[in-house]
Amino acid sequence: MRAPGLALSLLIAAGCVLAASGVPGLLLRWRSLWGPRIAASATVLGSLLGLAGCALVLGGSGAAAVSLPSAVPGGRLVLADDALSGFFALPVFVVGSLGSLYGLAYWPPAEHPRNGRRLRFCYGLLLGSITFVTLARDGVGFLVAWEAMALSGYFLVTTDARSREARRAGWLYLLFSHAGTLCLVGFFALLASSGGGFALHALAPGQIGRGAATVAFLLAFVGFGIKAGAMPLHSWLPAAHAAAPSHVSAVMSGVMLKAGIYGIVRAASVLPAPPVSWGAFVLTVGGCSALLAIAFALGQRDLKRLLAYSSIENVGIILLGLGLALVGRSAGRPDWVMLGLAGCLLHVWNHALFKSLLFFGAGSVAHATGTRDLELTGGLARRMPATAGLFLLGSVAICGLPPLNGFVSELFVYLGLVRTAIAPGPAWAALPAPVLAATGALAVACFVKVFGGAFLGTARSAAAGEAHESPPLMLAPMAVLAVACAVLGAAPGLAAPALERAVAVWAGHPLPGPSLAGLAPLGRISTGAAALLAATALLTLAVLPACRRGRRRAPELPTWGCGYAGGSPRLQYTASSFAQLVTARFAWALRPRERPPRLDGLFPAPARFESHVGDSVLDRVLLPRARRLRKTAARLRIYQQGDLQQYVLYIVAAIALLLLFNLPLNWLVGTLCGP
Amino acid sequence: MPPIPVALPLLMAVVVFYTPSKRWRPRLLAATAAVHFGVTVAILGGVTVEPAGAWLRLDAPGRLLLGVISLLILACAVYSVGYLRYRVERANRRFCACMLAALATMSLVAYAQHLGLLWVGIEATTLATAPLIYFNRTARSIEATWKYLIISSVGIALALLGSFFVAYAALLGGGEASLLFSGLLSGAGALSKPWLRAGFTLLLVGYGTKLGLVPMHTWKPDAYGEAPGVVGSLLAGGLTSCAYLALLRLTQITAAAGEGVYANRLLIAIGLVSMGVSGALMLGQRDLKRMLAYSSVEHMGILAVAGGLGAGATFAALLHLVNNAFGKGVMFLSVGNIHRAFGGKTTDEVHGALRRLPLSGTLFLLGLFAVTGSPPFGLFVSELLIVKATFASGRWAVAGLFLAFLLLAFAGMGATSLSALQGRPPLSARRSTYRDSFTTFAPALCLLGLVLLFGLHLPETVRALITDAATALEVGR
Amino acid sequence: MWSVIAHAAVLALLPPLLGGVVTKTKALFAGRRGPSVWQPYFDLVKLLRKGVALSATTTWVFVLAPVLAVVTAVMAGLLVPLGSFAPPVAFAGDFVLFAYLFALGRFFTAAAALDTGSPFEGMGAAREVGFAWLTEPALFFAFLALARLSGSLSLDGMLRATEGAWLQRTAPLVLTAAGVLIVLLTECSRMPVDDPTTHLELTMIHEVMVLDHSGPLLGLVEYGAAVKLFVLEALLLHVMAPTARVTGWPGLALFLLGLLAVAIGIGAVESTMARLRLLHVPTLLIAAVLSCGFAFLLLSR
Amino acid sequence: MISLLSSLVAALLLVNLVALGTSRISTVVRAVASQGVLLGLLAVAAQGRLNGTVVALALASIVLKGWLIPVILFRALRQVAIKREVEPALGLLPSLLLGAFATVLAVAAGNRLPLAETRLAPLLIPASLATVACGFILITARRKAISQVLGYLVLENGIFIFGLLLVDAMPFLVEVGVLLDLFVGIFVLSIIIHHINREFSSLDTRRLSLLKE
Repeated sequence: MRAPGLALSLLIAAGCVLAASGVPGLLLRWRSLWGPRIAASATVLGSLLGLAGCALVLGGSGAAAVSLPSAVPGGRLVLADDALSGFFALPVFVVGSLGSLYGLAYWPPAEHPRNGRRLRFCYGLLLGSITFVTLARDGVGFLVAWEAMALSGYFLVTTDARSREARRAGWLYLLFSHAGTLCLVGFFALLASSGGGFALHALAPGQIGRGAATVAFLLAFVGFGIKAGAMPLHSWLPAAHAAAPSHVSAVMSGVMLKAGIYGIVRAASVLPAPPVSWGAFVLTVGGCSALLAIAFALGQRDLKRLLAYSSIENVGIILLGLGLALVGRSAGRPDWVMLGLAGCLLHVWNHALFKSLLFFGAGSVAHATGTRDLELTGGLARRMPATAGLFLLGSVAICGLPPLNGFVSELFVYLGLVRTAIAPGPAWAALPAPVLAATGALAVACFVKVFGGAFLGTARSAAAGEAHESPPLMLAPMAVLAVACAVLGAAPGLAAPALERAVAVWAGHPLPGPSLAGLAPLGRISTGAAALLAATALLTLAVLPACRRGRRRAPELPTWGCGYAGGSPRLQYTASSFAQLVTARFAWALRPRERPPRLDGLFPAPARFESHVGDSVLDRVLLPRARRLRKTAARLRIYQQGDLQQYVLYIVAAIALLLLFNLPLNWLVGTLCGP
Repeated sequence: MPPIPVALPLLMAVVVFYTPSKRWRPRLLAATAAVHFGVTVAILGGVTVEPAGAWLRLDAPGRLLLGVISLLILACAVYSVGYLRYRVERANRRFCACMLAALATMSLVAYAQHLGLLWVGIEATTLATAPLIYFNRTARSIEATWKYLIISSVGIALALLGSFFVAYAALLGGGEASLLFSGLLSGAGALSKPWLRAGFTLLLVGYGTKLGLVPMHTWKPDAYGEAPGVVGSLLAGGLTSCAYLALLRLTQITAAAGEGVYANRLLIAIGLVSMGVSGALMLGQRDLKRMLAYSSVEHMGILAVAGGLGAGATFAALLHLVNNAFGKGVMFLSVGNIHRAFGGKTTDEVHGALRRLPLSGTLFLLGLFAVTGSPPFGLFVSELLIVKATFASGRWAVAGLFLAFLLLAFAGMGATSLSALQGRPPLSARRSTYRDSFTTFAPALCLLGLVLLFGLHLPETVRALITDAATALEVGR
Repeated sequence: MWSVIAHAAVLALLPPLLGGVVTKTKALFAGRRGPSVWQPYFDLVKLLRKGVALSATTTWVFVLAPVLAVVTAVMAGLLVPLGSFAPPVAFAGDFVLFAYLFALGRFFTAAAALDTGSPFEGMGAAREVGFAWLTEPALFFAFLALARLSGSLSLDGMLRATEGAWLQRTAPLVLTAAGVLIVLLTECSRMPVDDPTTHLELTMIHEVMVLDHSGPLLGLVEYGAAVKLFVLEALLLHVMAPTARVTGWPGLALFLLGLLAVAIGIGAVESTMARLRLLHVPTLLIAAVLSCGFAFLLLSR
Repeated sequence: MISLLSSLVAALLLVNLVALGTSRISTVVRAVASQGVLLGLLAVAAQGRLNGTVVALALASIVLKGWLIPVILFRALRQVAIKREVEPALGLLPSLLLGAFATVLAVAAGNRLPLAETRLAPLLIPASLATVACGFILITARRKAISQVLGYLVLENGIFIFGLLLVDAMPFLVEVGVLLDLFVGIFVLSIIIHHINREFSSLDTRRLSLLKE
């Protein structure tokens, strides 16, 4: 059978083409239009190859593997494909190619002379390295691809190297990313020290001790969770996404974060016999991420920071699915595993689709108005209707509302959680369900705020007033993504076979018990979506004539201001005040910095009220710790003030310490370092 | 009759010293280094047979060390040609002669099979490199040289005392008190334990001074900071490797005498302390060269830990030795160029190096990722193997601290380097005359290429070289 | 077959009546005669005949919102059983669809409010979405409790399981019913959360969101609200008073009577209670969440 | 024989204390020089017989330490034109006491250590340790750069004493190498001292603290 080899070679070729897509542009002059064109066409070509490969893999052609000698003695660089890899590789190709097309119009060489070529080179490198992350099956190769991804991401975040904000965001990203890589080094080293080589294959139950397995799992969860942006580890994410160009943010949020998810999923499948505590841990982290992140999102003014926080929320939902699957695996319940992991995986796809759609939309807004501040936009729906419509669809999808794709994956997770509730025995595993519900409601609030603040009402600034619709080259990718969201939402049955294969790979064997279609009402979802659309269409057609007539009769009718005639755009309910009712409830977590106005006397002078929601973990926990560490480190310097006699005394002291006290020291170090 | 790799550079050092032409001396230096490298390749390739003297013999570890030094110094020599062209105002007679002398003495260390001879060689490297640090003839460089000489001499003196202790331990053991490694190894069982322990401790402190282990590291930032970049790479890549090999040999003997646990604990403890302190001192460090010096201290700590992990980690340790030598070479050579271009080496003067020097700046950036152990560079592989060995030997706390200190070092180096690389270069820097030329750029590029290659795929010859050395050093452990 | 038709007919025709009954009850409590219980039907007919006045700032979102309000409410209505009759549509997880359909309607209603660019409507929208994030978890805790009770994954099964469970599982069901009642009052913007009859825009929630809707659009909004009330009442009735014991058409009749009773009860609540301060509403909702959650914990022992 | 040995050792230790106790640098140089000569004699006495190596070693030591190095140091002294160590880091008397204490400690320790034979070791090992300690005290207690060179010399002498125990083990070549290294080291150091004096117009190491964290 040739098919498996074919799929793998297609995927490898795709990775190489993507990684090299930016290289020709480096050789051309920055002004030439051919650099971007070549890069984009190469990206599209590579993506088509990759899509073909994914189609084969997800279509069920058996897995294949190739290997080269690696730098580690006895180790080999192994590349292999299975349904799980294919599943996570697919978004790379979809979002990547669309993003490069979008970038043609969004980042033209004429406007960005200095960094365009570097941007395109790193963009291609990012896509290629993520492809290889999904294919690598040994520690060294995986980490190489991983770091290539991380570093190209760093250079993409600092594309605008002149802005201090971008540099700061980039450094934060780099530091977090390196911490994650070190955790992964520990993870793979631990696996290798107990499992033999660095090969990344499922370990036998007896192969690794319980304690070692737990440490390995935690290392992997932290290392990958930093990249995925799970809640306490997320601090790098908002700044980075805000600083990067929008199509890059789309890829980072839609695809790069998913590499972290892939890592956690893969690690969970490699480690044998997970205790139930792992699942509980993942469920807890997922629930906290989802709920708190969406609350943070509500507090944001910057459109892209808001979308970044909503990415953290979606990662939380994905983790809920994974945690459920882990619980199911340790409880021996195939239906939980199926529903949980299917929800997790499908939400990975869905989030890739609608989040990149939303980031493209945010890019268009920034492109048209020159600002990302929701307090300065408004009324864009009439100036850029196509963008508004697509953005609205994305918002509905990301809120998990029917009939779009977000609903399907969340439904899977809900079903799994409720199944734990109806199973005999303690039902603690079902507790995330209400949390997920609250998250969904908050997501509605959040995206009503976003859509309303950006596109509805009247323009709050002159720039928003003169906004222009984006060129077709920016609209077309958004349209494609929107269609994909609709299709996945209306016909989830299409994804079912791929999901089942991926789940089988994760579990190590095809799951017993009913199939996904047997567990979740896929058909009913389709019919429901059809009914919803049909009814809406009919009713709309029914009222449309009356509305037409009304418009014709009074084209310039103002909004009814409840008797107050002198309406001004500044009178509108702003995005922040829209969210205030909720953010006030979450003040304990958001810690908004507020400067209340001073109002005194009968006729107080004009006053201003300021409120800003930063990242609590970064501002309240990490930065103070970092400052204290620096202060403590600086205290060491006083011991090195250039006095030679003192230096010689250090040597004497060292001898004295090591020689005279060598027995107690020996004992001390012995207790510290082991035999 | 001393072997060619020792004799040739020594001879040429004298020749160069008496060469009148200022333009020819660097060329002679480069030529000699090239010939030395050729000879080394021939020896490693087994083309020429070595005289198997008792005291001067090239065993497997020596072969590895000789190869590393020869290649590194070749790069430094080629670089010096371009570098000295920019420093015409300086007399380069001593510089060139001492470079060759250093090459000779380091080769001697690679050949030495006798504890005393080893000591002589290492002390000689100290003396040969001191004038190099003094190249700039400024007050600061004098001070650096002075501290380097005094501290290293004191440390080295202690190493001599330690060697005597070991010899006395052998004497006490009843065997004839030979200081040949082979003899010590074979008669290790009979060595008197207390004297051996004391001797090992003194040798650890003594050679640790050359390595720059905390708290004997104090000379390092001063010397590396004031010496020209090329000298820094010579010290951080070559000298430390010699001292580390000496330390490994003694650890092997101590372990063979049944004191392995003691030696390992000492090495791990002092290694971790070095990593932690150097990482802390790198935080907020504003001087690029001093930062590199502390990074060197950190890597010496890594090597010490690896040496203390016992058998199994020796391969990783030697691989790390090789990678560190070349990686530090890249860093110091490129920072030398940056120093030339900006007329300064602190983050107050250096901004936007990537824009002022696209080539050297990029090299420095990649070198930064290389020495901080990021994939796909060689140091990543060796550190991965070291962590694996740490876990395998059940030292979980050590592994945790190890990784934490690596992160600390990255935080320090990254903040400093990036603030120097990014941003807008100051006006003075844009006016300065320095431009990247082939001779000042190519050597660093080649070294970086090697580090990258060793990370992706270790060539069979190199692997054999390291494996043989490792097996030879693990006899009796 | 007949059951489906009956279900559809009841769902389509009955809802306005409940609103009328509530108004009538309040009038009687106030000692007035009040409008006839059929008044809502007359209003709907009148509104549908009127023309539409559209503000110049509004877009198509403004038109879409009332439509979706009706569609989502009706579709949700197709998922709840009426009396002994099984709902036309029932499948595993339909309760999620039930909740999310209302969320969809809420999304567009709030968006339409922002679409007008009026300060008051934005305020109302903010309150609507700002309270919903507490009603949703309450509702889902209720669903969890019912699912735990019934072992079923569809609304139909869940709501029928209360049958007979009242005897041994009284406490959880009382708690659940209380929670669902609060959810109903909030979702349908009734006292003590919201006063549908007030004329002070600053204090309204739902009514202020639709200030700008007129004619058929307003009619759709009103009808959608009525259907929503009907559906949630049906849910509540199932939880607190299982009527499925009486099977067949009598059961349906009995159930409808029960609905009227609930409507009267709501009227009574509205006329006896004062509206809470907006700041205290979340406390009430948290109480709902806690009671449903506690019910679930009691059951999951 | 033993009496000769012990008297030599006693002289050595006395010289240590002299070096510690005086502030006049030229005196210290003379002390170190005499120590070199004593070492040469000690080498012969320790062996108790006259074979080629021992004589050569003794001669080398006497010539180098007793003559060449002092000459170099005196030249350096003349160049930098300083006479005495004013205000040392640790006063003369304290450092003297410290040296004496170190000597006593070394002797005490010497009796505890396991020793190969009872003829030389009980004398030489304490002497060597004491001298090393005095060297360290000299380096760390004095402020003038040249005093540190002298301290380093004393340190070396101490180690040399220990080396006398292992003349058979230590091949002559190595011994000569050690001495050569020492000589070159002192040579380079004296040059640096000259430069320090030129740059800093003083030999006070307190001035040498431009380089610090």
